[in-house]
Amino acid sequence: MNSLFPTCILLAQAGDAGHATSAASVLVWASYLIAAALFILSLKWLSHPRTARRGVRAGEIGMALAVIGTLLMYEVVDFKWVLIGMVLGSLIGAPMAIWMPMTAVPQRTALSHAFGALAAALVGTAHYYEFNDTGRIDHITMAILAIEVLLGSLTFTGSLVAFGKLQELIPSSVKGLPNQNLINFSLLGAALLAAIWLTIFPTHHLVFPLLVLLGLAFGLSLVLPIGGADMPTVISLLNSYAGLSASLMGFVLDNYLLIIAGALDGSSGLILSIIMCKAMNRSFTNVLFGRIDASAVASADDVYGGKVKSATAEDVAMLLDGARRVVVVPGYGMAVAQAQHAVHDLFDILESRGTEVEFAIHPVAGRMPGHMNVLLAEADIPYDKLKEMDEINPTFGQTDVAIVIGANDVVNPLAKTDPKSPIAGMPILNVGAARTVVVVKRSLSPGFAGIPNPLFAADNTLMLFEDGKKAIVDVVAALKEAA
Amino acid sequence: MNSLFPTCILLAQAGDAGHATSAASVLVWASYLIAAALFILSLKWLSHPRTARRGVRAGEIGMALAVIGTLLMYEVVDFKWVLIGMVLGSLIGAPMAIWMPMTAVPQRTALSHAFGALAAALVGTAHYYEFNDTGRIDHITMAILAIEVLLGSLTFTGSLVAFGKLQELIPSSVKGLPNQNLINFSLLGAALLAAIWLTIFPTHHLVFPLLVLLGLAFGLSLVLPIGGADMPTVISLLNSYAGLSASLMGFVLDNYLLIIAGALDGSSGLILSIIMCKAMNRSFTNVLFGRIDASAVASADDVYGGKVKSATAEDVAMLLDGARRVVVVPGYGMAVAQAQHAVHDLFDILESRGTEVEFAIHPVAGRMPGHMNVLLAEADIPYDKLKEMDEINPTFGQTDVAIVIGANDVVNPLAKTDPKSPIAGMPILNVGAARTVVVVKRSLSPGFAGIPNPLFAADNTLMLFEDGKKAIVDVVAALKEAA
Amino acid sequence: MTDLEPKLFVFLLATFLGLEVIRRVSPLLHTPLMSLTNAISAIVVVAAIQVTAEGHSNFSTFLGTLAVIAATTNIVGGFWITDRMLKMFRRESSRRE
Amino acid sequence: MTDLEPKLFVFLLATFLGLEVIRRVSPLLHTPLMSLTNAISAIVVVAAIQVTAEGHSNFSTFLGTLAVIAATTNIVGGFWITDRMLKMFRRESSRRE
Ligand SMILES: NC(=O)c1ccc[n+]([C@@H]2O[C@H](COP(=O)([O-])OP(=O)(O)OC[C@H]3O[C@@H](n4cnc5c(N)ncnc54)[C@H](OP(=O)(O)O)[C@@H]3O)[C@@H](O)[C@H]2O)c1
Ligand SMILES: NC(=O)c1ccc[n+]([C@@H]2O[C@H](COP(=O)([O-])OP(=O)(O)OC[C@H]3O[C@@H](n4cnc5c(N)ncnc54)[C@H](OP(=O)(O)O)[C@@H]3O)[C@@H](O)[C@H]2O)c1
Repeated sequence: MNSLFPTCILLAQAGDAGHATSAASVLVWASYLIAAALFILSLKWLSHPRTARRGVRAGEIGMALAVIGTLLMYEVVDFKWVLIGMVLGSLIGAPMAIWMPMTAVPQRTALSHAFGALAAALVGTAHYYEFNDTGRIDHITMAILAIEVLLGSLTFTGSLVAFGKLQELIPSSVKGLPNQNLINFSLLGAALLAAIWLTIFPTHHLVFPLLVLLGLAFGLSLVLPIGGADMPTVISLLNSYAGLSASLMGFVLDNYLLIIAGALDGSSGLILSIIMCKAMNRSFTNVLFGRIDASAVASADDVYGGKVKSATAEDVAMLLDGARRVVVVPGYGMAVAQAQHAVHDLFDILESRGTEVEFAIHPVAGRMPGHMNVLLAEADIPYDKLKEMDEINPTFGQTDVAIVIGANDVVNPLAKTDPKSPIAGMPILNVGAARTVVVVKRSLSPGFAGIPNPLFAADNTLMLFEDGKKAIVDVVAALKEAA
Repeated sequence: MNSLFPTCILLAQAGDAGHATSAASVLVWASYLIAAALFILSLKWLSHPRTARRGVRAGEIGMALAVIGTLLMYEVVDFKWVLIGMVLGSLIGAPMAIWMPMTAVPQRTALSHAFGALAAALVGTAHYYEFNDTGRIDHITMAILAIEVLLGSLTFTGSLVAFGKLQELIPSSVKGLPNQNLINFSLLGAALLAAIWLTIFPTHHLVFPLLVLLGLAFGLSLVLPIGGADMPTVISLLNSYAGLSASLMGFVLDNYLLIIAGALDGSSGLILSIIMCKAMNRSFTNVLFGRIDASAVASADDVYGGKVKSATAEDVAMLLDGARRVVVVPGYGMAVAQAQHAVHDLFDILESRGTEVEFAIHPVAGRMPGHMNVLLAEADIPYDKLKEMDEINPTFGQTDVAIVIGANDVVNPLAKTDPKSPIAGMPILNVGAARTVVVVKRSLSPGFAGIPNPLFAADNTLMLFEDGKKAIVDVVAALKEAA
Repeated sequence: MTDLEPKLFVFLLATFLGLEVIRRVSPLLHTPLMSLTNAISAIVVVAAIQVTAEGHSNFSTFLGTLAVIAATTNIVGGFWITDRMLKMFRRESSRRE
Repeated sequence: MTDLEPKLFVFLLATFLGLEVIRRVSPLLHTPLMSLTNAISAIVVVAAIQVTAEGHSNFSTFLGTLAVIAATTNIVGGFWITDRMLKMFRRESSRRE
């Protein structure tokens, strides 16, 4: 090490800490260090319901520490705008948190990714022009910054579209143009070119807005044509992009806490999307660029033609009366119908009569990972009654009645039988093995995969055509008077 | 960030890389980065026997990369001595690796910790004087360096003693002086004082050798009085010190790979010692500073007095003949007697007669974690027959014969019954629940805890007084002719 | 930007750690997981604060303020909703607190 | 020594990661684990090489060379023995290779 070195370090430290003194800067990164540890613990504790809430506390404390540490760094400067921003942010965030119904969780997640990505993109942009003025931007920094902003902006629009679709602001009918993929690739290509250009000529500051625009456009055209059923996967993917972009910003700002938090966020997004793809037997490329060709889909008439038997709430009540073991299979429809509380009543009354009741949770039931668990937990159903697919599938054989509430694709036997169907190979809950299957939905219309479901025409299946909530309420009522 | 900053960084980089060009230095840390990733994967893959060997490969490749990268850094300098050192090292290491009997693994581990610590201490020392000449050593660096060297030197002597005891070069009779703990604490205190002194006056280079000496002395006086049975725990503790010291060296040398590898090593040592302490129901302090007071130990006569029944190999063969389920409980004695291959023959002949044979592995059977597993694996016994304590304990009830081969403390019921005994509260294999228990050992002499074992006097226990290997060979022979 | 080396090491380790830790999260809690990681990654707020406070130009102050708003929204919303969800999970035995 | 910050972060992460990963190692393999981590931590050899090669004084060259010897012993011995042990582990089904 050469003798110039230590002096440089001091400067470097001061540099790290912007306008702050070296001492203050140590305080700051010390707080960041602790925050990083707390964030990690937070995720470790989340692994089990018993410790999960402690995890949230840890995360909150870490966040508070980091923010306070940062504010300390700028005693001198007036941060009127910082405070204004934080107040406004809280005013937007709090109501969302308080009044948002649990059924809106998927949309909310998408929206928050949009916000996160927006913040990343904005900060990146600000830094570019800042550097640019002072003319201090080397090629490596520029390259990282460019990728950071690109990821940020495409995640922003992408997540917004996802939000729009889940919130049904954008009709899910919106499908891609014939040569959608071509468009996507050319947009992406152009964006990358712009990024490379900036890396070589960091000072060409007119290319920068172009980069941002291309990123935004790519995000739009990538997500717009994707079917609602694939949204959750896309959301998780975007989640990992948002994380990566935060991490890259950490690179640019010499902020290790940012690098870590971003990496943690990114890996969670990655893992969740992998889990979902596995559970749907799809590949990333297939989710992002694959289009389902309607031709392959068998027509509903062949499947259902006169074979569908429908039943009344009373019939179902009678079935349940005799049942020793009942398995409830919730799906997206339960969320739409907000039927979880009615389901809880059903659960209570059956348990009170000594019937064994369990819930079969398919990894991709609903519209996001763990969606059904949250709804049922909201309805105060103990989580040890919620069984994962692999655990419950073998038990359908000893099940008297399987009640499918607003689930469709996740119980569609075509996944096993028809290799050409869009859900071919997706592992399903084989409710068919139960003595009797009761399917609660409003009509024979398909689920998100848009295909008919032979289960509805099976001999041991009874359809209860009704809104999920009303149907269950009626069944419970019927059970009560029967008693 | 101030404008001086980037230039400093370049200098810093060059600085990092010693005499090398910045470009070369990038090559070096790139190789370190990959090496770090490979080391992590190596440990991940070790978690299961199926992938374990891949783990070793990953580790080797990582190591090769790092070494090559480092050598690259010094094309210019002649590194005659480096090569000489590496050749000599290989000449010492290879024979050890090839000819070392598996039973010597514990000693070998202790010895290698000694080597690792030695290397750390030497490098630390070299750096101190180097810095000292050039007068470029700040207080923080000095503090870290001091701790690093202290840990290194105490681990060196400590591990050597551990080696000596396990190799029985040092009689395990060597116990501590009456006021051993006082001595230890004063040595440690003095060492810490020296460290602090150096931190305040880094240039007082005469204090440095003092620090080293105190470290060496402390290592000696800490480990010398510790009983053999506690050695493994101590070894693991020293292991974590060695790791920590390597990590600290990484701090001093700006070498992140060293920081990571050291931290990984340290945490493994820590976890293993925690596991062992749990399995022996001991605390660290108790292991390090607790002395077993002989008074508490019940006299052998009360325990055994005329109640011990001994048997011949033929008797045992007859027992096994009728048995449907046999559980073998190996202990340190099996290692001493090198009886594992004989045990394998016993396993084969019993299995061939349709007898169910399983092995009960106590977490601290033998003299190091996993000791028994390695020996039995060496004897080609499939690892799915090796059951952990919690798994096998409930099954002793349905076991016809439990054969205890050279195990003692880990099957000593006193752990449950006598709260004053040195192993009180240590979870044990309750072989007593088996229809008949056969104990193979040479005499009634105690195990490492030095206490008698009521099991040997139990009604359903037969003693086979014989060297472990000979005993099993005889039993197998008897079984053969019986057939 | 200071030199790349330490950052790549930190990124490498954090990613490995993230994958390790998150793989262990029970599927039961995947939704809370999403919102928690999301809240955590809202740590970009510190960068936003930096930009705003340093305020080299009105432009960057403006962008910074927007960023602060967006990030704070995620912090407040993220942690709060996660906690709301987790409060609901209860075992058979223990009653909901 | 360059500044402390990145190093503490790296140390923090590496320790967490180490604890996570090693807690998952099956007890079956605790002995190989010991010798493998030991071999890995023999990475101090790079530091030893540095000292020796830079050779600021005969003294440090001497210490360095000793360190290289010690570390190399662990590398060669450590990996080799670990592999020797692991070779021996086999499941009922698969025969030993
Ligand atoms: N969970 C995830 O993370 C995730 C991720 C990626 C993709 N997906 C996709 O999402 C789908 C989830 O499958 P799923 O079986 O849960 O749902 P689904 O296949 O989308 O089917 C939902 C069904 O619920 C019924 N429904 C809607 N509103 C209802 C109401 N108010 N009352 C009663 N029924 C109602 C609908 O039939 P009616 O209109 O006739 O009532 C529809 O058939 C799968 O295709 C999966 O691949 C999920
Ligand atoms: N494994 C670990 O990681 C670890 C860690 C810390 C402490 N320890 C301690 O180590 C001890 C391990 O318990 P253990 O039951 O395995 O062993 P043990 O309690 O030390 O007893 C070993 C027995 O083997 C017998 N033996 C010795 N050589 C023999 C030979 N050639 N043939 C037949 N028998 C022979 C001895 O009796 P004879 O002399 O009469 O033959 C002795 O009683 C425990 O006290 C444990 O706490 C282990």
